[in-house]
Parts: sequence; structure tokens; C-alpha cells
Amino acid sequence: MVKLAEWRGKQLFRKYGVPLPKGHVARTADEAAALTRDGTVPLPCVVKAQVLAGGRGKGGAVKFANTPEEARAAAAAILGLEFKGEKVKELLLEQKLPIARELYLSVTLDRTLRVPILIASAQGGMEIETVDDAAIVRVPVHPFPGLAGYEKRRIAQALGLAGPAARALDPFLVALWELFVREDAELVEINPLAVVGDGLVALDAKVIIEDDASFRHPEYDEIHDDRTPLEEVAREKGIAFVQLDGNIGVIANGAGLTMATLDVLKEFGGNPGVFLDLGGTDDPKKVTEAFLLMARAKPTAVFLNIFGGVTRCDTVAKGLVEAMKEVPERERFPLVARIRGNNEKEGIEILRAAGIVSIPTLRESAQAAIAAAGGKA
Amino acid sequence: MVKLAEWRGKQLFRKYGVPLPKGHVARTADEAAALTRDGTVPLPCVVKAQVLAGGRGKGGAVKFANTPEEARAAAAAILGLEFKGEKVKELLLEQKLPIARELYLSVTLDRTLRVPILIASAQGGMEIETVDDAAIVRVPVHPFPGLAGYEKRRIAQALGLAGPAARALDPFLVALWELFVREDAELVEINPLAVVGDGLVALDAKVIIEDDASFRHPEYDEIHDDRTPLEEVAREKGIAFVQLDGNIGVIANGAGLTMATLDVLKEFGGNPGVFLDLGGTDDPKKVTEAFLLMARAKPTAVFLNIFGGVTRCDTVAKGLVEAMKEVPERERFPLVARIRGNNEKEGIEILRAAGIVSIPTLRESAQAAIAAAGGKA
Amino acid sequence: MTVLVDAQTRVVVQGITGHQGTVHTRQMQLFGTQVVAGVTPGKAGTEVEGVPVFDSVRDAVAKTHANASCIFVPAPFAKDALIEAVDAGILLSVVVTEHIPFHDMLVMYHYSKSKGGRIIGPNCPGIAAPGLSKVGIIPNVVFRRGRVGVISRSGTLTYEIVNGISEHGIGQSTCIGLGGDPVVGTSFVDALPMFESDPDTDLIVLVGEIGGQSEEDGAEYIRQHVTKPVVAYIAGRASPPGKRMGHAGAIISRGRGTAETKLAALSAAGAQVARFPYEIPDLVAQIVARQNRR
Amino acid sequence: MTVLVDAQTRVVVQGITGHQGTVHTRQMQLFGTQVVAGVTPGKAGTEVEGVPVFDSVRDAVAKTHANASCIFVPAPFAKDALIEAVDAGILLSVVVTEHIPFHDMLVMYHYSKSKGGRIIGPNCPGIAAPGLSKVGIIPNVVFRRGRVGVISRSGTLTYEIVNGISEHGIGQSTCIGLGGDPVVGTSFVDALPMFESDPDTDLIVLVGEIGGQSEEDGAEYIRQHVTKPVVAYIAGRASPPGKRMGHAGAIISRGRGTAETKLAALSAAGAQVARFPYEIPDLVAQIVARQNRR
Repeated sequence: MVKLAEWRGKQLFRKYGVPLPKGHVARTADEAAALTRDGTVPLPCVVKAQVLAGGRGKGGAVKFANTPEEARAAAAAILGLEFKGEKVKELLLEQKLPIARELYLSVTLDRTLRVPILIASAQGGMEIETVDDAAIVRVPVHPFPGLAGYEKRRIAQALGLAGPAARALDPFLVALWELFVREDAELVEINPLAVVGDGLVALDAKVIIEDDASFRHPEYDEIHDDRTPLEEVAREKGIAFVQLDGNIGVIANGAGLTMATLDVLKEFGGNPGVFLDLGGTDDPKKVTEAFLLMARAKPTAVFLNIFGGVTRCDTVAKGLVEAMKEVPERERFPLVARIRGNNEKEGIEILRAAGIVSIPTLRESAQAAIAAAGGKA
Repeated sequence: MVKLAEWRGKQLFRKYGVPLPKGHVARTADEAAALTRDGTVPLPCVVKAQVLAGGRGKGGAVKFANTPEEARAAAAAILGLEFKGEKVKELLLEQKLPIARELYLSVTLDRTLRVPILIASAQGGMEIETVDDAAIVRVPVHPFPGLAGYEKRRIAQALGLAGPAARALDPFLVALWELFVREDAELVEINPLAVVGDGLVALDAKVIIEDDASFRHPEYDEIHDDRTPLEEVAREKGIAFVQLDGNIGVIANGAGLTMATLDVLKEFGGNPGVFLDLGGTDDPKKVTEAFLLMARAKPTAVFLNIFGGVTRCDTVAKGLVEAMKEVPERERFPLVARIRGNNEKEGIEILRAAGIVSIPTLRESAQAAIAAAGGKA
Repeated sequence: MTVLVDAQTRVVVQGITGHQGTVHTRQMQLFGTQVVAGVTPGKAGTEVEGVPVFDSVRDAVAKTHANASCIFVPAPFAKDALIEAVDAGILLSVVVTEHIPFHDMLVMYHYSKSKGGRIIGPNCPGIAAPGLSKVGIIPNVVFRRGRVGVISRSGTLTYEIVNGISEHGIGQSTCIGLGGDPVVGTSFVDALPMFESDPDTDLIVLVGEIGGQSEEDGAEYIRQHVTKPVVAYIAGRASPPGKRMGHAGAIISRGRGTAETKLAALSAAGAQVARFPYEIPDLVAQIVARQNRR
Repeated sequence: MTVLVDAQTRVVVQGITGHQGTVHTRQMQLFGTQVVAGVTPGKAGTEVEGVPVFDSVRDAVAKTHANASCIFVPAPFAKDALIEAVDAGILLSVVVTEHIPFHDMLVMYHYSKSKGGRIIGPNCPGIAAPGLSKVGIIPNVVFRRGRVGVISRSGTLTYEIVNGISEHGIGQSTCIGLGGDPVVGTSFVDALPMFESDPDTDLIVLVGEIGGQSEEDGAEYIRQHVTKPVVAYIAGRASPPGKRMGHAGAIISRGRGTAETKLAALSAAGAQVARFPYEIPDLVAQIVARQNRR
């Protein structure tokens, strides 16, 4: 998924006509001072770190400024901060507005109903999970007719808006809906949505674009999110790769089988450190690449659990043996394999020839892997 | 309906990304010369009268120019022409392109299937009604998923396009579809759609916007089409009013009843001159306005045929009597009435008091109206 | 069995507080219709003609078990109103509103259909089954309970024709005004089978107009499937052909859509064709007389 | 009666000339499936594994009476392919393609549904009824004809589990791999009633994963409607919870979606819960033994 920084989310908001405070991005303290001095960002203003994690206010990543010098100082204080693991490189400066109330509004997918769902609460400005269920309204919207009038009225009512403020809500709802559908979002969230006089303003913007739609959105190719460097490499190669805090590397094919393998390892006291899902590949080169990637994560031992279906066991075995040749002697690690299914015999034979033993049952092979990694965690 | 002139249609085409020849509108011969001299419109170019009627080529409303002076001369020759009743006030100058083939492409509504339908033919450049049915492909498109890949391929095939030209067709199809839906069109037509090298270019543009959607399109409020001045007044007042070439004015309520009234009049040798459909009004003022409008059309006699349902007979009678008072003595005309239905008795009584007789049957009242207008036509 | 409405029909009037909504709520009540609820956003808790008003159709259905809607809301909001009715589980909606953009109606039609719903209209007078229920605006006085089914694209002309039939002492089972818009929820082809299978209908009167080809499609259906006698009239022989849809529209209809093609198709399908509205009651009376002799 | 596919199933493979399409056409044929047509635009007139290739599904259906589709076309074109199948009158589509944007799948799902169609997947291994037909990519070798129904969200894990059951000498009636995407055409709740009412199925194996709440919904369905024994396994107890959908997603699932909530719900619904995949065959064998004693 592609999480957009607040300022990028707000660029999209602007494209869809969502009212926003006057604001501008700054990358240096001088820029921050200049933007407030020349009126691009009216004073008083708020200076916000452009990081993806929440809780910026409490975390010192948001400051206020009444003068260009204060804006410079605030920017200088925030830039370069390490906020929840992310280094602050960009700031968003925005006019500070007189806020009467803070509301919550978002749209995401309801998997069960299989429609987008609008979520609204009159209790905005805090994390929505902490809001009482009774204070939240959920409005599923059918994708064919799209957002209907009665659905908009339900939300306005839930937000306690009437008269001009209810009318001011309309463009927000339309924009949220259009943005969600046309930009292939999996989440569009405004929190807080601020009541300012008779109007409404989006103070924050959280937009997540779905990964699978990236072929339609080359504009996000450059945006990286919170993947580790190895995860980034894996992504480029089309391999599902997640780093955990344990020491056993797990290579399996298919998300379900990978998860089941972790379940078994954990049950017998093992501590999975990386998991890598080969998916349905039948290309030995991809197996080799995956294995070399695993080597770079420096596992204590690797447990290979393959059930050959689309993927053939001999393909995996070949790719694996090729990869082992490329790993330098001193970086090698013990390998426990379990390969079953399509071309099982051929695969086992190839591994045996390379000195790798394949154990047929999941239970025993998992226990062997834990032993190879130095015993229980 | 709002018929857009070619250049306005092309403005919409441009908005939706349809490739067009380089061009510009001119309103004087000097402008035409200047546009070609400064390269805004590359030479050689075509100079086209911006009128709504078809057959401009044969009718001398399209000329070609190789130099700015020729462009000036062509513009001077076309501007001010009276083309099929329309005075030429605007020209579109466009670069003349080397055309390999002319195709036809449109989208309109299929009332029976209740979906938009794309119509394509490899025989473009002529009126589509004259093209053989077998040379035309019709592709209905469901409004929910919209235009699908296989539908696009069917059209490309029907147009005899393959390779780069088929790929060039894609943006035309997408644009036509989007424009049709988003701009509330009832017709979007490109004829001819020209094959130029490996690409495609829209040489003409015909766009008709649906009247009922005008509340969503204030941008067309200023555009008048081929209504007569009285028809224009009627439209502003929300009265359906059509001028024919006969002498009997017909006022009825409801399109069906109005048409049935014309059928009967014609059957007995009458010649309807204006018909006016009051619709479902129950406002006596609207009846008065309608009647005064009828008076301005100077009918020989007027036949009023009302069946009171939503409209009450006494309301119509009151409105009518008020109107008669406002028509000067010398402009009066004989009036034959037939009013039936809701509050029939009260209505007949009001008319009788004003000296107007109501005849209960359609046949006899129609014959009386014909007699009042001076007998059979 | 009846056609679409009966004594169990429970109507919610969308736009009940508007002038038309209020007037026709009263008229429906006088006809005997169970008008159980009205909807106008922001007017919940009030009453119109003794009918409780709700903010939403969902609330109305929850409280009153309404199962049909009569929609009077202005054209710009009609699509929303219909979607609201469908989402609230209402499967029959009569849309009286006129001037709804056909692009809106395309969405209304296909969405309703996908949920198993039926729309009558838009721009239509609605349905009436004398003695049972009326959903819409056809004047009460024209009806008489009986066994003639009426399907019409017109409004006022329908009133005139039904009235003429009643004046001949002949009553109606159900009358449906389909509406004259380019896209209607229910066409002749959709309505004919309901009357063909309705044990309370002995003969069918079909009233069409020039334009479109729904009469031709209806004629084809009659030819193949309808066993009951049909009397048909087409208005507009003497009217100038409409210019809607221009050239491309002509391609779709290709030599259909005129009064002549419609009358010829209906006649070929075995319908008795009236040349004028006032001939319909006579033709109907003749058929009824023959049926009574049997 | 069978679940979704049987010997009368006639499959058109969309994307048959691609690598996956060709490989699995062969595998389906070896399973006994009637693969009657393939579709790849521009490749009409050619053959793949003896199967005639057409330019469009419409052509394929007209010539071969195909009644099910197996879709292998790449993700950017999968929506179009499904719409094409639906418009050609195909009511069962197995979408093998992975990485289809869920926004596309929303349109695919609701459009198909509005036309009475059913989608399995996307990103799924498909359906197999041993001895009858297979539409999809589940390896042929894992199956054995019998009376156990398998419904799974996983791919490879399903193969592993079915294989394990077969190695215990127990066969399957039908196996459906639902696919693991956020929006699937057929969920546990949709598939369970098919197996409950299938006379060829005696017990049901349900294989779920963490994330979403379809297992909880399935558990609720089991509690209320399923009389046959159910053996369930949920993968992912030891996996980090996914972050998809962020906070707003958490609001929708509200304390559901973890392995614990799913296992608890299934257990409370009367399912026998396996803690590891290799426990499933044993549990199944015990139930089959009890059923055979009766």
C-alpha cells in the first residue's frame, strides 16, 4: 500500500475540491520563515512534520508560530527529528484557524458487504478506535449509483450538522467518494474535520492508495513507505518478504502455507525471523533471488516448506541449489527442507545431491529447523 | 435539447482528450486572415460555417484556403450567409489534414435496451442514415461497469482498425463514453472520424445535451437552438408550444391528448397551426399566459380540448376568461371549447358566463372548430 | 391475483409535504389506497392528511411496513429518492416526477432491477386498480371496477379513454400509465405479461404514441404471447415527427417509430386498432358483448 | 446434485494462449474437465491443447455452448474479461488472476451479481470436484473422489490439506479455493449452504486465515444453518496482524479478524478446530469413522 504524506493527501483533496487551510510545504527553516513573511502562509500558523505515523501533536512534531521568526524556529526544531523511526525531511505550514468543533470522516472498504463504507463521528481529533461504537455511524455505499442523498443526510445528522454547515459538508462527501473511487484508495480519512464558523475545513489528510492499482498510478512510483531496505528489494522483485524479530528464516509458497509454517514453528518454540512467500512462481531464477535475499537477512537457520502445485518441487530445488553456490562459505546457514507435491521425487533427489535432506512431515521438519537454529528461543 | 455548434462540441472533445486538428474560431474575415498568418491555424486550412444544420460541404458553407488572403476571402464569402435558415456568425478554421479514410462513430441512447449505445461504421463522412445496415455496428454499453475492453475491440474491428490505429481509437471511445455520461448528452457524434497516418482525428463534432439535465449545466443557458421566437417565450414559461403551418390553434393538456386532438382535427379536414400543451398545471395564471401566447401566433380559430385530472376544468376556464379580457377586440378569434373531467360543471359554467360554449364530444367539438376557422383547409 | 397493486399495497409518499404530494395523498386515500407513510427530510414527526411523515424511507418502512413508493420529489432529487426507496427494500416505485434526466433514469432503472425492484414511470400517472388501490395521480372519478386492463404511455389521454370506457358502463381491472419519457421503468413488453396472466383481466387496451419503438416491441409480444383481445390506439398520426436523438437515433429505430409502423405492427399482431380515442370504448364494448355471449 | 461444477460444466479459458492459461488448460483436461474453448483477442482460429481459440467469449459461447469461464488474463484486463464473460451469458467465473485492484473487483462482483452470476476468486485456485470437473489450478494429484467438502481461503495450504486428507484414504466431493483478496466473489457464507445442501458431501473442512471477518461470518452461518460436521483451521496465529485498511479498517472489524476470535467463533459454532494443518486429516478420519459406524 502507498501511504501518502499529509501534504500529498491534501494535494489530492484540493484536486477534488475539499476546502483546506491556506498552506505550503517547506523543507528548510529559511523557507518556513519566507513563506510566512510573504503571506503565502498567513499567520498565526501551524508547523507540522510530514511523517506517516500518528500522534504528531503529543510527539512534538507539531508546533505553532505567530511570527516568521517563530515559524523559522519551529521548523528548525522539527526538521531532522526522528519521529517513530522516520526522519522529518518535510514540513507543512498552514494557517491556524479558529476551530469550533472537531469531527471525523473517512471512507474505506467493507469486505463483508463488499462496498465502500463511509465512517463518521462527531468525536473527531482523536484516534477513531478510541471512540465509543455508539458515537460512530457507518454508511455503506453501493458503487453503481454511488453516494445518494439520503446517505449524505445520515452522515450530516451523525455529525450534528444542520443548515449551512450541513450544506458545507456536501462537497466533502462528494470529494471523499470521488477520490476514493477514482484514485484507487483503500482509505481516505479526514481527522479532524474542523467546524470553522459556518464552514468546514480538512485539517489533516490521510490517504492510502491500494498497491494492486499501482499500474494505474505511475505518479506514486517514487513514494516509499515504511518497508525496510530488504523488504523494498523484495517488493521490486515481486517477492512477499516480511522481517520479524526472530532468527529462523522461513521460505514457503502461498500466504496460507507460510502462515501455517510460522504457526508450527512457534508452537514448538521456534522464533521466526523472516518470512518469504515465493507465491506461485515456477521460475528457478526467482527462487535463487529469493534465497539470496534471505541470506542477506542473516538467519541462524532456514526452513524451506514447499508444497508443489503450480510451483514444481524440482524448480524450487534447482533454484535453491544455484543460490547456495552464490552464498560465500562463511555466510552459509543450516537449511532444513520439506518439499511435497508436484515433482516431489525429482526435487528431493536434487536437494539430496546437494547435501540437503528433505523431511516429509511438517511437524518433524519444523522441529529439525528449530534444532538447527540452536534450539528453542 | 441543446445542440452545440461544432466548435463548442470540440471544446468538450478537447476537455475529454479527443485528438483534433489545430484550429480556432473566427468571427470576422480579418480574424481569419490573422489566425492563419500567425500560425495559430496552420495552412492549408479549412474554413467552416458554424451552423447547426448538416450538409455544409455541398451547401457552400465550407471552403479551403492555402494562404492568409485566401482564408480572408473564404471567411468573407461564408460570414453572413443564410444557411438553411441560419445566419452564419461564426467560423471554425482548422488545419487541413491528409485523410486516408473517413469513419463514423457516435453514442446515443437505446430506449429499448435502456442503455447507451455506441454506433460505428467504416463508411464515414456521409449521413449515417444513408449507410447500409450491414455496414453499421451497434454496441450497447451497460452504465454500471461502463465501456469494457471487448466492446472497444468490437468497434475497432468494425472500423477496420488494427495495430497502432486500433490503439489510437481507444482514447476516442473512452472520451465519447465519458463525455456522453458526464455531460448529460443525448448524442455525441464524430463524422467523419478521419484516419490520418497511424492516428485518428475528429474532423467534425456533433453534441446534443439533454434539456432535462439543464439544471446541471448552467454553461448552456445562453445557447439557443432552432426555436422560433414564440417557441422561445413558451420555453421560458414552461409551456410546450410548437408552430406548424396551419391556421387552427390547439390548446390541450398532456402530450398524448394534444396529439390525439391534432389527429382528429386533421381527419375532419382541419389544419392545425400551433399546438400548445398546458401539461399538468393547476395555476390559472399559467393558463392565461399560454392563451396570450396563442393569441400572438394569430390563429384563425382556437380549439381548447381539456380533460381535467390534475388540472381542474374550472382553473382552466378562469385562466381562459382572464386571458380573453387582455386580448384587444380586433385581435380576438373564435374559440371552441371541450372541457371534461375534474370540476367539469364549474368550468362549463364559467365559460358559458363569458359567452363560450363547451361541446362535450371530441368529434363534434373538432368539427365545430374547423367550421369556426373557415371550413376545411 | 392482481397487477402490481392490491388491497395489501402500503404506500409511502416521497415528497409528501409538497403541493402535489399532499393533494395526491388525499386523492389516493379517497380511492381507498392505504397511504401509510410520507417522507420529507427534516419533517419527521409531522402529519399530512393524517399520514405520519418520516425523515427517511428506511424509518418509514421500519415503522409502517410500507411496500410501495409514490415519488413526487423534484427532478434533481428524484434519482436519490428512488435509490433510497430501493435501499429501504421497496420493490415497487411509481415515479410521478417529470423532467428527470434520462442519464439519471438509466441508473435508477438498472440499480432497481439489480435489486429485484420495479419502477413505473417516470413522468407517469401511475397505477390504479379500482376498488383496491391507486399509486399515482390518475383522477379517481374516471374509474369503474371491471375487467378491462389499460396500458398507456400517455397521461391525460389515458384519463379521457378510461373515462370513455367507464361511461359505456364497462369497468377496469388495472390501469397503468407507463410514462412518456425516453427511458421508462416499465414498458408495454413488461406490462403485457402481467395483464395476460391476470385472471381479473379479460381484455387489454393499449394506448401508444409516436416515437420510440415500444409499441412495435409490444406488438411483437402480443403476437407471440397474448391470448386476450387487445384494442390499440396510437396518438400522433398528424404530429410532426420528433427530432430527439437526431441521426443516430434514426439509426436505432430504422423505419420504426411512426404512427403507421406502430399501427401496422399492432394490427398484424391481431390487435383491433382504433383510429381515434373515442372509438376505443365502442371497440371495447363490442368485445365485452361477445365475451358475455360465450 | 453437486457444488457449482459437474460433468456438464463446459469451460472457456480466457487468456488461454498465455503461459498459465495453456499449462492449466492441459491440467484441467487431464482432470477430466470439458475445456471447450479458449479466448485471446486476435488469436481466433488457432488451437491450444486441441481447444479452439476465439476472439471473444460471445463467439466462444455461440460456437461451443461454454457455461463456465476460467480467467487467467493479467490484472489490468481482468475486470474487462469478467464483464465480457457475464455479458456473454456465463454465470460461473473462476478468476485465477492475482493483484486485481479491489475497486475493479467491486464492480465485477456487483455487476456479475446483478446478472445472476457467481464469481470464485479472484486470486484463487478455483473449484475441483474429483471425477467430474475442475475449473482452476489446484494440482490434480492431491485429490481423491469422496465425500468431504473443502472450503478454503488459501491456495497452497489447501493443496497441502487436501493431499493430507487423501493420504488418509479419504476423498473429497468438491473443493473450493475462495481466494485471499479483500473482496472475493464467494465467501464462506456463500459457499457453506452449497455444501450443506449437497447430498454428496458428508462433512465440511473450512480453512481460514487471519484478517477480515469472513471466518466469523461463516461461523455464525454454521451455528444457525449447518447440520453437517465441520472441521476448521485458521492459519496465522503466529503472524503479525496485517496493517491493511489502517484505523478505519479496525473500526469495521472491531475486535474481530484475529486467529483467536475466528477460532473461538468456529468452536462456539460447533466446529472441531485443528491447531495445525496436519491435525485436519486425523479429525476428518475420526468423523468419517463415526459416520461409517452409523
